[in-house]
Amino acid sequence: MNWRLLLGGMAIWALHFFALYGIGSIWHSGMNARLLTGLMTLLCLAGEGWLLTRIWRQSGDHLDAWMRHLSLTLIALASLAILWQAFPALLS
Amino acid sequence: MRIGITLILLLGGCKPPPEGRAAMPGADVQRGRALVQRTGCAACHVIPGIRWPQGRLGPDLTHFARQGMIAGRVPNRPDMLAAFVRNAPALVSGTTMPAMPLNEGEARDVAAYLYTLD
Amino acid sequence: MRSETGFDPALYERFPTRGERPEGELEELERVWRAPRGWRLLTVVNNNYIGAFYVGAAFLFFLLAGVLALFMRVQLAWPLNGMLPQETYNQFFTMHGTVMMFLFAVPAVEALGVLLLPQMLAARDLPFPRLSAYAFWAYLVGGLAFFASIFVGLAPDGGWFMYPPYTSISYSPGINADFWLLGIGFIEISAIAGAIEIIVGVLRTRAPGMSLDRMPIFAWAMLVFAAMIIIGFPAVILGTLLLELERALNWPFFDPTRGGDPILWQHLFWFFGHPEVYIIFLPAAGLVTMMASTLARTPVVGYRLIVLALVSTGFISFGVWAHHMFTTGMPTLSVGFFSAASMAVSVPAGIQVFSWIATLASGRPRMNTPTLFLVGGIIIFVMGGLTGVMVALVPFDYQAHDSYFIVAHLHYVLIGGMVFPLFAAFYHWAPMMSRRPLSETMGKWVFWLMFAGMHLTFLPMHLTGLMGMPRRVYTYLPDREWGATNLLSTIGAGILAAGICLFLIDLARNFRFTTDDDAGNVYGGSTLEWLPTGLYSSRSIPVVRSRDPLWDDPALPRDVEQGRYFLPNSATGLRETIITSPIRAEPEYLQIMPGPSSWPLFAALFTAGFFLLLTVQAYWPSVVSGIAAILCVLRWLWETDRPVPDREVDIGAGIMVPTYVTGPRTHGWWAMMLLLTVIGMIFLMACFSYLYLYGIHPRFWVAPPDAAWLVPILLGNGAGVGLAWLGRRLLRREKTRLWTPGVLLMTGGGALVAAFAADIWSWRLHGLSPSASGQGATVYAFLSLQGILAAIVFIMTCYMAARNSRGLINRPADNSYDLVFLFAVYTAAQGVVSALLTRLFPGTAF
Amino acid sequence: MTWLPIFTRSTEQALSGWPPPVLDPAGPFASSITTLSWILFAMAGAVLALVLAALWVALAGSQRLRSRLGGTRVVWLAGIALPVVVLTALLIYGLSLTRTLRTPPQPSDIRVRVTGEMWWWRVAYLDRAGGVAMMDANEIHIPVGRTVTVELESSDIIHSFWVPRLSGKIDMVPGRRNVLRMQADAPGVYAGQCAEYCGGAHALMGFMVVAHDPDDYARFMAARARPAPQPGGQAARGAQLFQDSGCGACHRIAGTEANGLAGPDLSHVGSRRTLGAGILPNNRGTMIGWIGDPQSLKPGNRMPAYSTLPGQDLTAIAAYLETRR
Repeated sequence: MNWRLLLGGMAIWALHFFALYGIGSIWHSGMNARLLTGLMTLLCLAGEGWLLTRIWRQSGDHLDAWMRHLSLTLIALASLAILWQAFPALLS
Repeated sequence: MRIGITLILLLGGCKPPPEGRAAMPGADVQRGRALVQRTGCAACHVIPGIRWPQGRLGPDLTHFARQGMIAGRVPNRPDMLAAFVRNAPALVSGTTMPAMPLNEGEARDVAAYLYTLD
Repeated sequence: MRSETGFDPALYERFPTRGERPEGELEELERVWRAPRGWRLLTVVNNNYIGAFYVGAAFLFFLLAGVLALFMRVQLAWPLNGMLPQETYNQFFTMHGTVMMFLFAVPAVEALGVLLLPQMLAARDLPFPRLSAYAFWAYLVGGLAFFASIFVGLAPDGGWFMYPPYTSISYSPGINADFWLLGIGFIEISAIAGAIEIIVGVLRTRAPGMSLDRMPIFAWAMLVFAAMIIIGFPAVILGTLLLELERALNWPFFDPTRGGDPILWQHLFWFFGHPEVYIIFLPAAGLVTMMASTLARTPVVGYRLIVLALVSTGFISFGVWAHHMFTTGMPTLSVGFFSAASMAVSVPAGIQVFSWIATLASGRPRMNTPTLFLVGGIIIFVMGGLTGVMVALVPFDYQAHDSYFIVAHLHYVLIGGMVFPLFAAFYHWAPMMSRRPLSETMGKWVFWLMFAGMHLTFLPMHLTGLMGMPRRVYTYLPDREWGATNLLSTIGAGILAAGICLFLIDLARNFRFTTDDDAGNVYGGSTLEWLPTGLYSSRSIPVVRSRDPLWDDPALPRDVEQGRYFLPNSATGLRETIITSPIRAEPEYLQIMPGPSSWPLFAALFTAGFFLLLTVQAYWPSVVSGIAAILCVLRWLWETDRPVPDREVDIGAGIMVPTYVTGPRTHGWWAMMLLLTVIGMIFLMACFSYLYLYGIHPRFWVAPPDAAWLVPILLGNGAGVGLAWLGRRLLRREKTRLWTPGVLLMTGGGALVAAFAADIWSWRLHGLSPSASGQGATVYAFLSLQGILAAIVFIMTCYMAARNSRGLINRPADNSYDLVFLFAVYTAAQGVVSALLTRLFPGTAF
Repeated sequence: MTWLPIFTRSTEQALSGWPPPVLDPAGPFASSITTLSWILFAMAGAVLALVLAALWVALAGSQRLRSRLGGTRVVWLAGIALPVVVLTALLIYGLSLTRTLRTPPQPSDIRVRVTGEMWWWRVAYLDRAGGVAMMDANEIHIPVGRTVTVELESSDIIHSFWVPRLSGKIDMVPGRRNVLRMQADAPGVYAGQCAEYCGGAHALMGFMVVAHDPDDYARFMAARARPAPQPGGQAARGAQLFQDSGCGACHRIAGTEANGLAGPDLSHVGSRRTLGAGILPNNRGTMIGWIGDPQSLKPGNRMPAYSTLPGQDLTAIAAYLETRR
């Protein structure tokens, strides 16, 4: 386990958030914004999924197991936040 | 009980009976106060008991009843005061105090109220 | 067991060692770490002293800002009260917010970090003791001078958020606003210095074996806290810089008539300002977690979930800044994003609250003073959090925003999330540095007065807000029915103040500062700060084998005190600590630490002088003071990074580690990378401002200078990096002339300055004036940043050349040289990126 | 004592202060927020009760209850699952309500442009084409039952437009034009206030919205459209004094030479309910006091004092302004 895997889930959330902020600032609303938001959300959720499979396969001693669990919960929380983040565009 | 009576007497002693010059038969202090509010006197005068506004264009009326003169020129008497609040410029030319939209009875009420400011 | 650095974990089995320790070891440790006495105490750098000073100073500012609040409450007690005139009230509420946030809350938790972290991690000191001293003195002197402005009517009156255009020169012509901008800008520098220190301290100076999953929660919290400062504070540093430039030089960053935008300030301010709330809350939450475990005598329930909460808060809190701006008319979609992120950030808070409750439930909590403050704080914080969820919903915020409802909300969050935990911590950790613990009886009185006063003050404010009373009003008219609730709030404030006064009495009666014969482990804590300690921290540095080492190994304090663990002596006869690896905390090398010095103190005084003289527009004295500050810093650095005679030393049980290490493994390298992250964030925020202003007002923009100008800029920056790199290579060659690397580095620094000159020259020739438009202002802001960096690089390269000529450079590699090299590489990169950005985007297309 | 007995709330309400304006909406935009508010208060009450109960059990409960509470399962259920469910529901509700409130202006809306000034409100009634039909200050007249689009601008620094009983607030930002929609369902006077700190006299920057029955509104607007009568007698002298004293440099009065734009438009000042941006009742005394020494009534405002004018002159000017209805 390393730092990149540990913080990866949240880093993808940050990427998603700032991408959506950019999309919202440029297009304000309308079809473009919604399409791009949807696309970005799918991509980022896929990214979380990919990270999940990588971490799932890790093994090691007590510390590795601990970090693995931590990373997985971080991914879960980040995915939830990503989903919520997409609501404003997708529900309109 | 006795102490209470003494206290009441003492308190009564603090407030002397109205002097002759401030006696205004028939005038209604409560109505005067309402008129003071309605016409906005407090926009220019600090008047005790009126929190807002508290203008400072005209003199502070906190101890108005104790004042010897009105606007420094006219003796502070009921008839004079009633006339002054109705039409100050007619009594004191060049005063900043404007004529107020009050009738004679109302002016007496206002004057009576002003004499409660001791 | 795996290894991170190649260190064999089996070596830990050698501890605790057996056999007698040699005579005189402890005496030597005491001699090496002895604090200076008398007036020389001002030169002290040890964390026990600096941490205590720091906590004391922060608490002083808490009291000062609290007194301002009392004045405000009396003024608002009834309608049209005339105690504070309008201008005075406006200055009071500005100072109350500013002092509480910048001079109390952040420094207080940072101070606790300085005081507690080395003990919890069983390090001898924080990795950069002189930097802590500098940060503390800068903060104290700057803070006091800033606060004094209120006595002469020069205090800022623009609110702690300082929104332009009200704070621009047209509407705030006095120097009041400059006091804020320069004073706070300066104190932020101190906060960042502390944050760098804390990150390196937590990641690199933990006791051997204290892997990430065994770290005290407070260390995790401080790690996230410091990282958030590194990311968040640069935004407000840039913001204050831009606003000061607008005020002093008429560069229109925030002036909509010339292509600026007042909302840009709000973005920059709240990008710092909201994470700031979590910056304040997280360390306090870390303390709550540790105290809950200690007071209930049970391990933390949900340790991993709490770490999850801390880390995720660190991220998500950067996605909520604009929920302070719901009413500014942002696009509906953007408003929704920030609302969603505000929801997401409350999940980690819920995790922490229920972990605390579960921890208390799984043990047997005693109802002593710290427990009362802990539980009271949780209740208050939950109430603030719930109103926080309310205002995170945009429609509700349309009503609640900028009303007294928000005043109630934020005080619930900050008092429950930070002030009550802090008081709990005062009672809990006082025995660690006082001969006597604080009084339990008085403590309970303090708690109940503060708890009742707090609710009486702020609970009615929710209603006052719903009644329509806006914030930041110096008075209100009688007809609005706001009188009754306001009177209650004022009475409550008096009760709260009475509680704090009682605490001061308790402090005066029972607190007796000491570093070695303290009252000890009164509450039965499980972590390493409760080991017997002196100024050198613990006698030996234990191997950590669990999360609660003092509970799991009752023999530990005795073994540690008898020197049966790592570093029972001073291996080199100097101050030193073990640098360990970031994840598994395996010993890597021995760091030699600097001792007391007056130069950090002088550097801080002159830095403060520079900013304060600038504020009162004494420009030449200010420049002199600034140069003096730079010279003091160089003088303090001059004594550091010296060659060490023993290449390797025994740090206990025959385990040998090097004493001088270079490259990415060193603590210095880490600190430099963090500093560059800060500067990089400032630059990133400048890029955001540039793009943002283009997005708002493209019609003000003109075409950039000819792209051919990029050639000298790229060449100059490239040459600078190349020469510095060459010098670094030549260090490795034994045969090189002694002075060559220094001269090469200095020439490289010169090349960077030349590249900067070409950049600024091109814009001047092009005729774009910085006061012409938002474009001109931001382009020249980029140039200003680049100019500052290039000047710093040049000074550093001259300093290295001077060191080189005195033979103070280590071969084949030297840490100071590496750090200057890193800085130069960053400067060149930023120069290239800013030159490309301003020329290629939007280019000629608009 | 109530100095501005002009808000349409009954005496009992005024005495108790309940319900507070935010929870006492007078139009659809505000009442949708009120509904949300009650839901949020209920949610907060329930969660707080849950936390308090859990704390009680943790500190003083029986061993059996405490052991059930003291594990990570509680954190997962109460600290994660519960908030996620509640917050998801609230988020969806909040977002859809935001969209309703932020619906762009409709062509059928009545349009008013309000400009924030230090420390008063410039009001311009707009016609269909967006041209200025009538100027006024510190008071907005609207018909009941019609949605009003308020265009918010600022001429100096940031202010915020807030009428708690009619809608939420939106800021007035220099260089931008924000839009807020509001509607009153009952005739009455609704107090408004600047909500964004704007220095100096921010505390005394009020205004009011007056909602009329449709017929009343039509009559009101028609009356305003008629040219004001020629002042006679004392008022005529006041008109002359108004001009001679330079009042027209800052104030505009429609149909006269006074065309200043620095201060509030006085074309209809005689019919306004308040003076000094919602802080004083409008009568002869306050008008004279305001002209004579505005700084003692609203410190820091931009109106210079005319304390050197004698009483007759102040009276005459006040009498003239009273005719401008």
